[in-house]
Amino acid sequence: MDTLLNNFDLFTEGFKNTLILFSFSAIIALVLGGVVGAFRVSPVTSMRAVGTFYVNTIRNTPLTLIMFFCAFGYPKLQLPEISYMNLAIIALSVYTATYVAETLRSGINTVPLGQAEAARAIGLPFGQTMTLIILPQAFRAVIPPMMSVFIALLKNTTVAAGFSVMEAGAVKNYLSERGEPAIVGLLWVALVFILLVGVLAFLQRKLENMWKVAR
Amino acid sequence: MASRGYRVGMTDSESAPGAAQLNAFETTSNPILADIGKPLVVVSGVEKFYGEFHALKNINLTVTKGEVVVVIGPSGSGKSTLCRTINRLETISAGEILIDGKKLPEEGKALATLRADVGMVFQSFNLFAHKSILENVALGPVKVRKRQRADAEMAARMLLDRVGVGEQADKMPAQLSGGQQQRVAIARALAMKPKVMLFDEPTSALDPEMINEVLDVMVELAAEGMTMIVVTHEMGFARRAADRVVFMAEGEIIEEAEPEAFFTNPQSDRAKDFLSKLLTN
Amino acid sequence: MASRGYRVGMTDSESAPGAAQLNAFETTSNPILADIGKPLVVVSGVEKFYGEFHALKNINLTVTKGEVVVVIGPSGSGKSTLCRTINRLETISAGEILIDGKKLPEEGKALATLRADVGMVFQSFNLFAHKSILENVALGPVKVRKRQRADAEMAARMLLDRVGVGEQADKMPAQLSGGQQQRVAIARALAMKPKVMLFDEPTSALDPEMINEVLDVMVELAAEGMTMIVVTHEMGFARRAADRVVFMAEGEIIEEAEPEAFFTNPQSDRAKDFLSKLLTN
Amino acid sequence: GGPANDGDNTAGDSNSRFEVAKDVSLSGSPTFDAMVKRDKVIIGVKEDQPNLGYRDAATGERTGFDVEIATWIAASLGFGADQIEFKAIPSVSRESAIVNGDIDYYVGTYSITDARKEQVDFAGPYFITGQGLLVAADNDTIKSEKDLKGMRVCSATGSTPIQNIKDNFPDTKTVEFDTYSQCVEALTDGQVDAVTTDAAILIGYAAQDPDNLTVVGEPFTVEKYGVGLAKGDAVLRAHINDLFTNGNDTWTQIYDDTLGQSGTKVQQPEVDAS
Amino acid sequence: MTSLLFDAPGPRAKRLNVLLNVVVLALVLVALVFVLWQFYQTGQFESRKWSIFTYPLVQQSLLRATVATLQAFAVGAVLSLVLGLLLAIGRMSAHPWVRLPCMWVVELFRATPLLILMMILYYGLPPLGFTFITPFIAVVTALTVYNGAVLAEVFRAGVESLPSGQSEAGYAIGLRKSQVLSLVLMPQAIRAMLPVIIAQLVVILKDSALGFIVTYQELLYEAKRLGTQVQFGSPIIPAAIVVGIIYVGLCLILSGVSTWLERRLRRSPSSLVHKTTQDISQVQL
Ligand SMILES: Nc1ncnc2c1ncn2[C@@H]1O[C@H](COP(=O)(O)OP(=O)(O)OP(=O)(O)O)[C@@H](O)[C@H]1O
Ligand SMILES: Nc1ncnc2c1ncn2[C@@H]1O[C@H](COP(=O)(O)OP(=O)(O)OP(=O)(O)O)[C@@H](O)[C@H]1O
Ligand SMILES: [Mg+2]
Ligand SMILES: [Mg+2]
Repeated sequence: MDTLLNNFDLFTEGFKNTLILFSFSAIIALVLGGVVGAFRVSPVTSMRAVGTFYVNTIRNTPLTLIMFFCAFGYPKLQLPEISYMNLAIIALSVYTATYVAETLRSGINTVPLGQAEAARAIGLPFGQTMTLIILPQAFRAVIPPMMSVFIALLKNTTVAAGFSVMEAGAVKNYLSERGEPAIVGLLWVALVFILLVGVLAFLQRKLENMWKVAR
Repeated sequence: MASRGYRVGMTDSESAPGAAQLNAFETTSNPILADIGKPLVVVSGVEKFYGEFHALKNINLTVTKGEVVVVIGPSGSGKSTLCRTINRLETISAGEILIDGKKLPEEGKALATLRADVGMVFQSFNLFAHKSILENVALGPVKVRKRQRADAEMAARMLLDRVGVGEQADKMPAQLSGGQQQRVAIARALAMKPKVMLFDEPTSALDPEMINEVLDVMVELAAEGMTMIVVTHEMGFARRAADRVVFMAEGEIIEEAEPEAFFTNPQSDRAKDFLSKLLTN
Repeated sequence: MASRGYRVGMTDSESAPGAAQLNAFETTSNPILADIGKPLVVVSGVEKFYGEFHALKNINLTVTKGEVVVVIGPSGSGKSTLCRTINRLETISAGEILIDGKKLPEEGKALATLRADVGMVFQSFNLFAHKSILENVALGPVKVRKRQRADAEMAARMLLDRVGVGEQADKMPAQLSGGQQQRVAIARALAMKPKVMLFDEPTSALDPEMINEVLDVMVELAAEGMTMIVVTHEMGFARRAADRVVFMAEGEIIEEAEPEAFFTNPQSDRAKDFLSKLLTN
Repeated sequence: GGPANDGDNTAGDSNSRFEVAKDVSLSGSPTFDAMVKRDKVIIGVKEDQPNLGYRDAATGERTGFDVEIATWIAASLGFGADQIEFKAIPSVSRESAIVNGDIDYYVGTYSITDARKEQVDFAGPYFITGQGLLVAADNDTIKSEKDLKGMRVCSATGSTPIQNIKDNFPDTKTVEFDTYSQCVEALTDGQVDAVTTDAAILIGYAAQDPDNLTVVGEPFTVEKYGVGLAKGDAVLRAHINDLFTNGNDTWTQIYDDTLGQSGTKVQQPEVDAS
Repeated sequence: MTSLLFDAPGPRAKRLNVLLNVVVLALVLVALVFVLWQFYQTGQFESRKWSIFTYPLVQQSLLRATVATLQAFAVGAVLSLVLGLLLAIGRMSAHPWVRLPCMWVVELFRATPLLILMMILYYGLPPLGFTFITPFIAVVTALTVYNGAVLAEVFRAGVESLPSGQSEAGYAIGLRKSQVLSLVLMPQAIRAMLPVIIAQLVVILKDSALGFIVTYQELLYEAKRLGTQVQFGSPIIPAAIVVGIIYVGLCLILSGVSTWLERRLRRSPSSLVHKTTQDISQVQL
């Protein structure tokens, strides 16, 4: 407890940055993933190919390597300067977007074939079939797995600790500079993560029950 | 795979594209009887391939206004496929389909408009799971026919009453029994005031006691003069309501006849075999 | 919710726990006829709740050796539930079930042993999807009855021949038609040499052409003296094979009678209503 | 050790200068017992600090002042160059590597501090330097530590200099990586304005890339480099301290061959036996 | 997949598709040219930066790093599968004193970031006297407990995805609970969840890259070391590209194995091809 109280500044600073990383990455990943997901289910071959290529390469690359590229590779390209925090957000977003895209895609796949056919059979055009019938149902099916994606994102923010972002995963380094035992700080960090994940999981269950489409 | 121009079966009349723009079925009144007998659905020389697999082989079929055609045949014979090509849920590989004298459009608004004129009832009901019963029925009229929501809902309630599920209007589909869901699905199709109704095994996913409540609605619809194409195994329905029975096997129309003639005296061996299997018990 | 001690229906004989340890059904020979008439399954005062919902209400039913009892009733009336309580796939809230004079064990080895003596055939076949047909049938004898694999497979092949799917022994379940799968399921149950067989709507998931091939196997089994409890909507089967028809509605046994008597002259209004719904078409 | 240790033995004949002691016995030193048992000494070093602890990725050759000191100690313990396994350990995991017994001792710009003494023991010091600043050669604004206000300063995670910056230069933004080379990369890429750590290290880098990098100002702290040892191994500690104290001109030779090439003259420090 | 969302295209739709194809390809081309140009301009294609990979020693060390990565992966994968199976069986136990602890273990380890687990093992435990913990042990143990917990849930979801009739049919022929689990449910659950299981194995392979933070000298560690070699012009981008290709290659091989297995299973009728597999797959990153 002393470790926590004496170094409260470190913990608050660390988790504040964790939450910043988390929320910005989540939003960007959602938008980017939505676009990629749309590409993935598009009837246009080249769009599907681009979507598939993006998902397959990024998903098969460790997040750590993507962050490595962003933190050390990007600055070498003499493009506009970006802070390490923002580079970490970019890496997390690019990585998480692939999972968002796949979740959206499988969410659409959970809507039974018959739903789209029935919509077409009463004369709804493509746009309305999507907006009135498919997406509202897919959206509900997507919520639980999407929350899992966000839970994973939350945990993945710790990887930024290796790339000069002072977030929860880096608290241990600062603590050991202050001569605190690593284990105590790490256990506190783990505990806070377990709580945060618990909150998200609770939310997930709540939303799932609220939105479930009875079939 | 162009249509080779010869016909199988008995309905060889070529379509006579008519000016009949009246809705064949009004939910509140009986159909205009004047048009009865004009060809409404004309399927000619239709071929369908799934990759290598030849699912429909030179299908020719004409359904006239007010006619009720029952399609039977063993599993996998292409009954569903035929039914679904008629509102282009499946594309065809060759041949032509005319609805009320007009060629089936290939896409876009024209196709959507045509589909609105062709009601379809599926084996698995396919009610929109996230919308209430009332919304299911009113959705088409509001979004496709651009009717006022209030009007559409009023009409929907009347239709639901007619098929006997008026009480359930505000429930969700999952809360209804299969028989009730299927009757809602019929109401949903009727709400579009279609010229022809397609039924693809509408009772085969139902518990036995519920089969009749759905068949009763269909019999009534037939009696009121609706043009219907019905894929079903219910021989009782075929006997009571069909004008014609079409027997399919392996993607071909093997036999067409009046129900009594077909059931008592099938011509082909395959039909005999099929019927004997069905009727022994 | 203790059993309230009164009985509905006609089979009021209390179970007479017998020493009959002989298998009622030998796959190779006819059953020992000497035991015929002794109570084999005795259900008394059984109540079943799902939460608040009262699914079975004071059920009393005795099935004697060699008897074939058909259970009918509308959907949700508790037929499946009753069937499943008899080998404790569902627990009961009150009452007692005796099989061959012994109380149904609650768990563990004793329960497993009892279940091996009660064959069950499900609506959806439930063949083990990852095992071949032969393995499906031989699994029970090898793992439960501890027979040699070679012996068990030989016996399994004979049983498969008997139900007419001997050719398919080395295929996987998914490669068989529904009718064939259900016959395998019957063979799988028979392989355990059960004292009684439970059938829960064995034909209602089948395509119409396949129903008879399954019913034929069941009729034959009945003729050979197997004790059977059959939930079914197939009135033809009930007429041909049943010794007694039990009619259930809303969790209660409403009526029990010989098939002819029941179908021609049902006593209760609910049975009349139900039969009229089934038979109109 | 881990299965994929990078322990190439030092190549080259610079090591042959240390006479390998024979029949060494250090009774009461568990670390030494472990070395003898495996007939090999495992030394933690840096491998990305030119002229201090450096490993040429292409040739595998390890060079630098710390490497020489480490080899000298090994020789005094009876282990020749072919019995040394070097292991690169970044600053942040030095304590755990020692505590875990992954390495026998650590020679790599390891400043002696009280906080670290809680976990490990130090022999030495064997070198004294102070914190300095490395900036881009064309940087006109930073001339000494007084100009750090508002600047982005990089150093290694868990190192003394970064802690010093945080404590005494609160208006400075800190950036941390686990090796100094990454900081130097960040400096050349313009992601940071200065790299700070011990001047000895910075000089090594500046000497590698004199066109782009330069060391500015005077050292503004005092850092004493020690040899990191498992806590409680007083026998080994005393042995190394003796070596440093009675090594005659070996130390000076090592210095002249490595860091001394930069031109700076330095005296060998007194060991702190307390 | 697409047949669900889109009508079979008519002539106009086909023309639109062609147009969109052209536009997308053009955009991709532009993006590609921009990136390559930027690489070229900043000297990323200079031979000096790539020549480092021509040295045998460098190639050897890359190979060694690849082996280190694969070692951590292989040991972690096997142990995770075993642990996952045990935890899954434990969680499905009828006895609360088995079920509850298993449940807690699964929930706790799933909620803790893998990196924090590794740090606890490598930095946290040794001062308490657990001095045997090498980077390898830390990496493998963390991978095992984390992925074991995840896999436990996968196995459980697999069992729960099976139609309840499968277990009932097992009970009905007199099998005991353990027999039903081992003879009927688990074999089918593993088949049904195979794609998810392999996806999780890919995760293990990727997560082994976190090992560099606890100084496990695997591929990423090597990339960092090579990337900061000043005499080769700090070839960080070349190193990242090389290591990236190795990772993507390894993961693709694994995913390829998965697709191959899946296709084989789908072709052989022995498996229930569960449409739901994808839905139940808990996405783990
Ligand atoms: N999308 C498809 N791709 C490939 N083959 C298909 C497809 N849809 C149907 N088929 C095949 O076409 C044939 C005809 O199918 P169809 O569904 O029309 O038969 P059916 O007569 O309706 O049978 P059932 O009574 O079982 O519904 C079958 O052999 C089926 O396997
Ligand atoms: N596990 C359960 N939990 C709650 N209610 C249940 C459960 N199983 C069955 N019920 C309810 O118990 C009642 C009897 O079900 P049962 O399946 O026995 O009916 P049934 O007569 O076999 O009907 P069907 O002909 O549709 O198979 C139904 O109302 C059903 O909803
Ligand atoms: Mg069909
Ligand atoms: Mg039932």
